[in-house]
Amino acid sequence: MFRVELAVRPRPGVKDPQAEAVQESLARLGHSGVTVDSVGRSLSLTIDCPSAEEAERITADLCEQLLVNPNLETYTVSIAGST
Amino acid sequence: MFRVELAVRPRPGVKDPQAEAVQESLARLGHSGVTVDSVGRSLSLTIDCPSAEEAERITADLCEQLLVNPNLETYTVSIAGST
Amino acid sequence: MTLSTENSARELGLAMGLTGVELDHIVAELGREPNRVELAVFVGMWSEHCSYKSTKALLATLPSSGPGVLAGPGAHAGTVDVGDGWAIAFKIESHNHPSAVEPYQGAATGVGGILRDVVAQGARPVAVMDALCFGDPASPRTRWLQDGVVGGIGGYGNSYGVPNIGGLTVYDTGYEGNPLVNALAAGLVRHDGMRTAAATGPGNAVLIVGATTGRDGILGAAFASEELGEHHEHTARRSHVQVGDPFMGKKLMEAMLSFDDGLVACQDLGACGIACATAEMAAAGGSGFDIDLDLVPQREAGMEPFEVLLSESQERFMLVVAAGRAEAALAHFRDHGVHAAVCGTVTDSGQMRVRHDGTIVVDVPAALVADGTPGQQWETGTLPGPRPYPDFPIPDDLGAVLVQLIAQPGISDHSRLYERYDQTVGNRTIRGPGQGEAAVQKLPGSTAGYAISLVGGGERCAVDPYLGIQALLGEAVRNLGCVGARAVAVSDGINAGSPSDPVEFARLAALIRGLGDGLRSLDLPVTGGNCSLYNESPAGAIPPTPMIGVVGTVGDIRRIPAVAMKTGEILLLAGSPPGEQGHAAYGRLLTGSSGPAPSVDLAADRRLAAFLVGQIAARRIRAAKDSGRGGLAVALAKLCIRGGVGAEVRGGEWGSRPDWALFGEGPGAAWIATRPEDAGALIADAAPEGVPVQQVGVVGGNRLTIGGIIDLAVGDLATAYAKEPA
Amino acid sequence: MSGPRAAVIVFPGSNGDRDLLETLHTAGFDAFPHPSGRALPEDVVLAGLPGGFSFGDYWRAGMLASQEPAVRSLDHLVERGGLVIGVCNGFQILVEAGLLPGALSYNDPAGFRHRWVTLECAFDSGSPWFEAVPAGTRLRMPIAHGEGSYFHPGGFDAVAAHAPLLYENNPNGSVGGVAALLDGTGRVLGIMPHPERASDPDLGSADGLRLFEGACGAASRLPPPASRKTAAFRPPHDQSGIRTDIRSGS
Ligand SMILES: Nc1ncnc2c1ncn2[C@@H]1O[C@H](COP(=O)(O)OP(=O)(O)O)[C@@H](O)[C@H]1O
Ligand SMILES: [Mg+2]
Repeated sequence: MFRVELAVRPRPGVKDPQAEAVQESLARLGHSGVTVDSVGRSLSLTIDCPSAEEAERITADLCEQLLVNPNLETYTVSIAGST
Repeated sequence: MFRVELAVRPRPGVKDPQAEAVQESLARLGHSGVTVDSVGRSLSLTIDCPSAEEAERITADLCEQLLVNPNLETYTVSIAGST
Repeated sequence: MTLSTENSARELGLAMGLTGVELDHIVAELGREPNRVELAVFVGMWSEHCSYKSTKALLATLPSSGPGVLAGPGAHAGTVDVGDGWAIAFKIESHNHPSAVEPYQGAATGVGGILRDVVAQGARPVAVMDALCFGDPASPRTRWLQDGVVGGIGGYGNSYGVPNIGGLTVYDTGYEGNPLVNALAAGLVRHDGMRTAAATGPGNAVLIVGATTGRDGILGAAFASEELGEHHEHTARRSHVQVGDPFMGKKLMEAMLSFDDGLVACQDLGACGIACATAEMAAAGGSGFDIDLDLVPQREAGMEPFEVLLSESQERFMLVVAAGRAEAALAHFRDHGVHAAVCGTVTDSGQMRVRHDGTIVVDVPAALVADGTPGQQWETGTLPGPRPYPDFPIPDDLGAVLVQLIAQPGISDHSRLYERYDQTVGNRTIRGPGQGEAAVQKLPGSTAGYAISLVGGGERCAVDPYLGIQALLGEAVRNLGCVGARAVAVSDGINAGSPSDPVEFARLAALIRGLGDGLRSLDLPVTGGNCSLYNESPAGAIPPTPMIGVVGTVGDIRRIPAVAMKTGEILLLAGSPPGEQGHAAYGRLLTGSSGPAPSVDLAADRRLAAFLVGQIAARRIRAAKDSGRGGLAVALAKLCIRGGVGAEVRGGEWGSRPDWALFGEGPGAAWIATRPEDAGALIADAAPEGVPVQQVGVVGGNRLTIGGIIDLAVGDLATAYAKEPA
Repeated sequence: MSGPRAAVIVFPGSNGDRDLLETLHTAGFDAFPHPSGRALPEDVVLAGLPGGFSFGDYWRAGMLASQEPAVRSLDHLVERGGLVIGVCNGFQILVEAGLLPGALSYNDPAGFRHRWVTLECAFDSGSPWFEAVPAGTRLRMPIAHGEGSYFHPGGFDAVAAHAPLLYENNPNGSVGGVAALLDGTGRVLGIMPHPERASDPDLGSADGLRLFEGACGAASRLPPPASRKTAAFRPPHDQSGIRTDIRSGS
């Protein structure tokens, strides 16, 4: 069993309307020193497989098939060791 | 300038229908060994302030005031050093 | 291929998709070789998507004027009178290729784009409808696509605050590699509130308002005019897809509709972005534009001139504002939370002149860019003729056939899909998805209203495009009749394969000819539309697929039939059960082949619709449903399911082939439920109008029985209807 | 226009403001739109927070809007005895602003859902919003939301006494089927379904209008805003949060 943390965020340059709206609102609230760079998503998974490499491969598959839109998003994976 | 990464996820015990929905799609694709534990959100900020402590304080304020709903969510912050 | 290579303009132009004829034409008109930025502008603007070079001549044959038409083809959105000084601006747009690659954003930006057309016309959006075609409903890929597409349509429209009031969903293996996503948007505008794209008045200011401009979908228009390759190629092209921002779109819509001080002209920025708007607005007004790209608010640093010009960043408009009113205009838009900048001036040069970094990078005649393509001729092939169904005996259990038909994806319940759309925001929706044959909304402060029927699909058109599109027109007119609406005007979306294939071009031509002839026999104008070509995948072209949106007027929304029929009402059959074996879902189900050409009788549909409108105005109709996919039996089963009530129809009407009578898809037929006391008068009125109407049964109980032929519990029908595709 | 003054707070991204205004007019209010960036004027007796996607509903529905000056001035309106209604996104904003307890989270099952639903009035709350809606009344109106699952860490028991409307068929996983919530004064109402869209029989139902008519009746009996000091309505519940006055509906 491996715990996988997946962080997905907008690809640099791709429009990030969420970040723009949060920025606009923070500015209205007077938080002038804070810049919102991006808003992303995160997923925590548990994968039942024999090795960390296998977990990584499965995660990469999942990302390609379903979880990540490679054109709009980039992602990073961290595998949190077996349990 | 400090880069702040904020990760927000559902509080353990609170329902996470988004995770269930992802779980369902994964099952449909035939990924049986994968459990979706939670679906969360993340925010990358740049804070213009003199010290990491200050950045941490500002972030904690934002989280408490605004970004995190303590009824539903927990959060972790990492401050990625000045640039 | 990039714009910075050292190839000659000609090589570059050819590589980017211009033809030799087009390049020669450009050089001849300019009297010189175009530079690289100009070349990019021509590549985008002379793509099929922007120029309609393959269909222009065909579309010109369509009837486009009529008594209610206030603005026809050529306007941002066709606009028709619906009474009380109000007009409906409406149009269909396709976003097939972007949605195939990135379903959520592709569909979302498709909806955003068609809404901007309506806003550019000066109308407040009041409705969206969508027409979707997918492959195998049970395949994971279809589910992924549908989930994304429906999510995107809802995600944009729900947030923007425009209700989705109906649509259609078709499943057919012909769309496996190339799904179709078409959307219709409608808006309300006062007759005197319409806006134009015609830029006039040298010295007037050119403004760009809305979102900032980024490197979004550069040459997406050219992309929409290409065939889709293998799936992995989609990935390589994903950068063409835009990101929609309904929040910005909504703010921008409010800002646009509340602005008129000094407004001369406006246009939404869609395909080919600034290049398209400048060329078309100048050409429409017979003027010229001087644009300075450095003044355009940009999201990213270091954008090349062609990138700024051709960017398809969403949520933007271009305006021409009277000189001297520009400052006030900027303040107005900024107050609404959207970006705004003056980026140029109107001139009398007729030229589209673009400056970047102090130098002129484009200097070409606006009219040449906007509509100067030499046009494109394609070879026309011969269409394969339809074939009759192979003979088959009448199935023993027609009830079982009905259950099978009603569970077919495409005929079965779509509520899981349309539940993801807000249907009631705006307080106008009288009949939304699942509530009637056509969508109905009411006019502000009035009991009058309008209805829209959106129909489409390629199955019948694949058999016979000319008759197939007419069968769709007939269906739309019948649908409107069932809600008491008189058809006024049509907007169409044509989806077809690559015109370079002679057979596909013949299909396209037959569709448009069929549309024109059908419209003429119905006395209806087309006020706009959309053509999406090159819908091909490695498996071949899609079936030729028109989407037809028809707007009608409703005199009194309080008289339209109820959503469902009720116990004690009398069942009447208007029209005759189809005798011949025209193309039908039934035949397909039983034989697996696509069968003969669909049966068409537009005159009968027109008579039926007029009769229904009159009887509804006379308050004699409690429920009505025309015969559509699956024929009369499916129509009646759906009426029963909707009302949770049974019906008892006598036998004897159904001839020697009751299967074809009940499941055939002939024109001119509908079920009517009426109160016993109204039945006589209704039937008496029918004959003089040339509509055969007979009393055939009663509403009540919890079973659907048709003579000795069908006897089913409504609950079992409902279960089959609601089943999810496995 | 006469009638009690009512402000509909328009946030960037609101889209139900026109529907709410129209319904308030129909119910007898002198209603007008008010931008969220400014505190409410002193002369209003009612504030309506409309449905929509304020600030795009980005990050978390209602969160960004809850910080707006008009929302921050609601406390003052309530202290003056005024009425507040938050519909859908407006309810989310009231919860985010702390004017109502608990939280509204992702629908369960997940996803945006539009549907006509039936609500049942669980008890006589004494709230002005419910003057025309006695216990046992069933109301039909649409829902249209993706984040409408009501959650309270204390479970249904903690809020039952403040939850006058329950879904007949829970469409979104709300605890105990809670569809609407009153604050301790009974004057602040958050409601996830759309009563302002059920304001005309032509639209399918006029049930929602009854809430607004009740409020208009109560608001008309209020003393003029300037002279008002204390709450004008009896608090419907004791402050323990224990449900004291439930009658079963029929
Ligand atoms: N299938 C069609 N039927 C009728 N008119 C069409 C059709 N396709 C395109 N048109 C008309 O051709 C013109 C150009 O279409 P399009 O480029 O989609 O418009 P816009 O530039 O306003 O988005 C429009 O006026 C449109 O109404
Ligand atoms: Mg029909």
